[in-house]
Amino acid sequence: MYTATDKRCTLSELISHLKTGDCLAIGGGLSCREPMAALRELIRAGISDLTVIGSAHGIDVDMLCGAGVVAISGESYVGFEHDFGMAINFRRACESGQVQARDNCCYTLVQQLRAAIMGLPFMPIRSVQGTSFMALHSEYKTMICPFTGDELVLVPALSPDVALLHAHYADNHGNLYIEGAPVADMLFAKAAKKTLVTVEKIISHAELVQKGITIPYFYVTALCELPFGAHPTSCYPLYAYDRKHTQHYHHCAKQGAASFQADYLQPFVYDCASHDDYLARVGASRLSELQNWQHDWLRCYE
Amino acid sequence: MYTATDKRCTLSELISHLKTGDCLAIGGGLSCREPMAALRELIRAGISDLTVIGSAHGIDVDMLCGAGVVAISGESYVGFEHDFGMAINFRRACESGQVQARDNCCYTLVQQLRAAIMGLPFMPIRSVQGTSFMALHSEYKTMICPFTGDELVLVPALSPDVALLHAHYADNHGNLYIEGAPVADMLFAKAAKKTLVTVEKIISHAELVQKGITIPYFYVTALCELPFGAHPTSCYPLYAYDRKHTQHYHHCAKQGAASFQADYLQPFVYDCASHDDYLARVGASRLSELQNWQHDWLRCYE
Amino acid sequence: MNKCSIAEAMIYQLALTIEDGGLVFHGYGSPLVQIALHLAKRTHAPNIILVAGATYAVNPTPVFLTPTSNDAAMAIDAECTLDITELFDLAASGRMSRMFLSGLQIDGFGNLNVSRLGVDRLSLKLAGGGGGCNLSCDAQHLTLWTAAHRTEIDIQGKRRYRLVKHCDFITSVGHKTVDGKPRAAMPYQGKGANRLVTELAVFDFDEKGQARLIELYPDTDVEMVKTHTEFDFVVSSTLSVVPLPDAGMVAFMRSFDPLGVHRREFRESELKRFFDY
Amino acid sequence: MNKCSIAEAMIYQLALTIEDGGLVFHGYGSPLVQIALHLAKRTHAPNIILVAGATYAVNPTPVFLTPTSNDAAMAIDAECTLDITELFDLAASGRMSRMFLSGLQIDGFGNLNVSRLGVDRLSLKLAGGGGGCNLSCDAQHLTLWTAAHRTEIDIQGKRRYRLVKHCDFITSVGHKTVDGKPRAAMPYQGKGANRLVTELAVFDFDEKGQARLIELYPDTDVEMVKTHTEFDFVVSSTLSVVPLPDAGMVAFMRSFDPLGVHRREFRESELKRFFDY
Repeated sequence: MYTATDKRCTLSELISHLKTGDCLAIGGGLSCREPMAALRELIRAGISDLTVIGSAHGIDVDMLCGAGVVAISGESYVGFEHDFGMAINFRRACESGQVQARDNCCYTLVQQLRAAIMGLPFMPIRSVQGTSFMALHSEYKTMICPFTGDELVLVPALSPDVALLHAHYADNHGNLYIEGAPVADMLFAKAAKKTLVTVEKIISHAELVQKGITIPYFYVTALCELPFGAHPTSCYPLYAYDRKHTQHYHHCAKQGAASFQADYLQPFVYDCASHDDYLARVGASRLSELQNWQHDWLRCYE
Repeated sequence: MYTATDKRCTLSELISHLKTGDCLAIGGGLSCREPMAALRELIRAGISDLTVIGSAHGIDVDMLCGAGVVAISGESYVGFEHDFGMAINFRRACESGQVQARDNCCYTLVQQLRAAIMGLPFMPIRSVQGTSFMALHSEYKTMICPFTGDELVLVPALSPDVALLHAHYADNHGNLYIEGAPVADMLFAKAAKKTLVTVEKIISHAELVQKGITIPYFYVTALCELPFGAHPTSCYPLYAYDRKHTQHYHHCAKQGAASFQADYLQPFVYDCASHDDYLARVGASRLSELQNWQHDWLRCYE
Repeated sequence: MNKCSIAEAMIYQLALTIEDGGLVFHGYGSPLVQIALHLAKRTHAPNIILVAGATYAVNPTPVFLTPTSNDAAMAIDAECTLDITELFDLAASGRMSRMFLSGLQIDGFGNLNVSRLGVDRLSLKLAGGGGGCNLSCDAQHLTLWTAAHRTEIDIQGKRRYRLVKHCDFITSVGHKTVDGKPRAAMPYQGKGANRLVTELAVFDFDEKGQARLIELYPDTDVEMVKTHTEFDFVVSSTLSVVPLPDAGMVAFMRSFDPLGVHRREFRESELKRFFDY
Repeated sequence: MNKCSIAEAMIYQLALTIEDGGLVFHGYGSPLVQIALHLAKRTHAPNIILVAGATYAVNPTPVFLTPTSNDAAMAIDAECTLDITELFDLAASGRMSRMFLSGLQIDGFGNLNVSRLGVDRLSLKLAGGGGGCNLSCDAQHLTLWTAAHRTEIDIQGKRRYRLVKHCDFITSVGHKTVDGKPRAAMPYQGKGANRLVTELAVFDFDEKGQARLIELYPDTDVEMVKTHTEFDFVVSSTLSVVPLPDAGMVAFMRSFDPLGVHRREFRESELKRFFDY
């Protein structure tokens, strides 16, 4: 329970709460509201050997795999859907053995997080048995239900070391407001040992209450204001998904691991000492276009 | 799943979904947002032999006990706190054996409802063991956790036949908006086989979306517009708790079962063919005072 | 005469598997299914509770079909919204009427693989199954589908089947588990797949839980289906040709997907198939 | 010289059991505890996460103390709000720092009864324990309290004890269950009661889990406490007199409860007890 009056800190201070070897739950999902700036900082900070867990992910997990900082993936999906298809870095890392692919399923993950949230050693679940996930996850156990005689699967509690989220607004105390689909962010914040948050804008508590509070302050360890912190993923209604940037990203990944390092990670991660440097590299005019998605939404995808 | 386009009906149609012998979960809590008009109709309709379940209740459960329509109480609290103390009718009915007191505890109830919501036969829980609730509830079972070796209590799923709620606003489709503390209303709506709702006002879907949707339409079986439907409990910010009426209620109950029948149930329940009759009996000036609580809040309690 | 593409005909078959009144869900990365749900809602199944994958928006009116599912454009004008917990709880409690699942491998009992190829060692890592594993057990009914039933012959002269005898990994379950347990012996809420829709044919599942060919497209035949299917299947005695969408439906599908996202499910060669309606 | 009432002195003892920084909860129907939490938050424990029973408002600024807890007046200006599931989950996961519980019967190990009197047959049905059963296991620490420690002698000349040898029913657990299991043998998250505050005395609990007298009020003594306590207890070697609130605290308590709701916990005769501070 985090009760400091003022949770604000710099991006590097925020990321200093994360350690090599940690189990990391990344907020957002697919092309939406990924804490990308914090992930770039994590890579720059040399943190590695991470276990990542989550449901539907894309560039976030793929970039971490491409940077070589992931040891185990417990995600249920990592890909670019029908936009760009396979997550190339993720796939390469799994196939080479660099990343151990311990795939999970969405509801199994939900129930494991809930067990942690409720202080239970496990949650029962009807599904999963009969699939190959049982062999992949030897930590799952089964029991005969004393009420029905049914065989149930018991999935153990999962408490990530760190939940890393990107929110729209926060107050100094760490109360958060997230707009649109919350994905698993609330579950992560409640289940994790620490919750680290980047936020588009810090506003007064009174203004935040007007919007509504999505996640109460006491789950939040530390907080960093970082406009465009989700770029190139979206943070509607503030800005749309940067499909062109993602296309470039995917193209670099496709050229091979070395090209991805040289042509994407070098310019957009390693060479950017700060988030401002990154935004400058992306360019103000591009950012302005993304903010003005409502003028011609279809154009974002052309 | 209830998908009718227009869920609106009369109060007697609403209550016709409830049957003698049903397990009933009543929304709201203590002096707040109890579906009192629907409970009065239920008594008039001659429905009886109910099992009531819930967490913190007062006049709602007490009135049903006073009317002799409850067979089993699975509540965790029935009383009037420091306002009027004991729930006289409830106590009398339990002590006479008319009502079987199968008290529950708040979180045990939450976990039993959650089991129903998740389609599980039970939920594990750490607490309860070591208390007399284990003997009172022979349906609870225990297990040794295969992960930790701890002994856990397994509490069975609880799916009420009917959840009876009072909400602030709804649209025709049954989407609901509830303001302030939701108590267990959402759990009840999700766990119950049918959800019956009285509502202060039915508004357009567009207006409802502006306020926010607390409970999606497909949980809602039927819907009846009934201004002041929670009276004498509160429905802030629309109206305050009618403490004077509740004082009169409690006074009648204190005089004995016969007095309660003659002096409270007769005039305020049996003699009121409709909710409008009831409101007329309470009086427009009194209702207007309750609407204007913000002028002098303290006065509501003097 | 008007023509619809194989993609549009196939989307229509998916839509036809939806009964009115229940909760129907599409996952992410499923443009055919996304269009099929919205088509069904606007035609024969107006009362479905349509839940969009990724955003969990209920009964939205998407601006246009985006190639990435978690875009606000897909959630516009939602009647209400759920979240990941509520949607999966509804399924787990038996209240999801139908879900749609695809896979890189589909066996004759409806088991699917979308996790990985390679039995002894990982030879191809796929994106993963999302919630399909759980929902294949929990949803009342499943529609299985693939737009890549037709096999190609690889350099070694071997066919790489989509409809296989055995999956390398079971991401989601069909009517019989790989160790031979029938679905009825499992504590699942759902009854499993009752349709498998491909770009060559439509199957149902017989009382033994095995895929049975029930419909062909105007340009396919039983032999062709057999050639491209590794598992054995029975042919229904009432084998027929799929119904085709009408002009209004086709117009809706085209306006709903101005970017043609759904076409990315198909090989270019398939998209040359058109049917008169 | 300023004077505080026994009620105010007792509320202060309750407040003193609160450590700064944790999540602290008061249930419904607990005016003494409600005032104690707000007093603590305004004095030595400004960083507690104060959660109000019934409304689940976090850090509210009540307009005044209402005699019924689920009143919007109690939730005003809440920093944020929880609901019944989130609050109890926080406790169940070991994240509730302290909870306050009372009972019509309290035994020497801190077991409480607030459900019913009568062992063989129900002789008095009480309101019930709310969430006390669960929270007595889950909350990290408990403060037990009663404002009716002093016994009266009934018509048969018998004392009806509040602090009893044996409870008729165990609503919530103490340091040893009735079948003799120590708390440490149970899978609870919480460590149990470390204070029992009454209008006559303050107890802590020794290493055996038994109530031990540690503090008296200026007008009580050990003999008096023994007279009104059915269970046996040890007297601490460092027995002292309770600290008293200061003028600011007393002023706060009075302004917070203009209706004097907290006085309803006490017999009229007790409320004549005042202490100079």
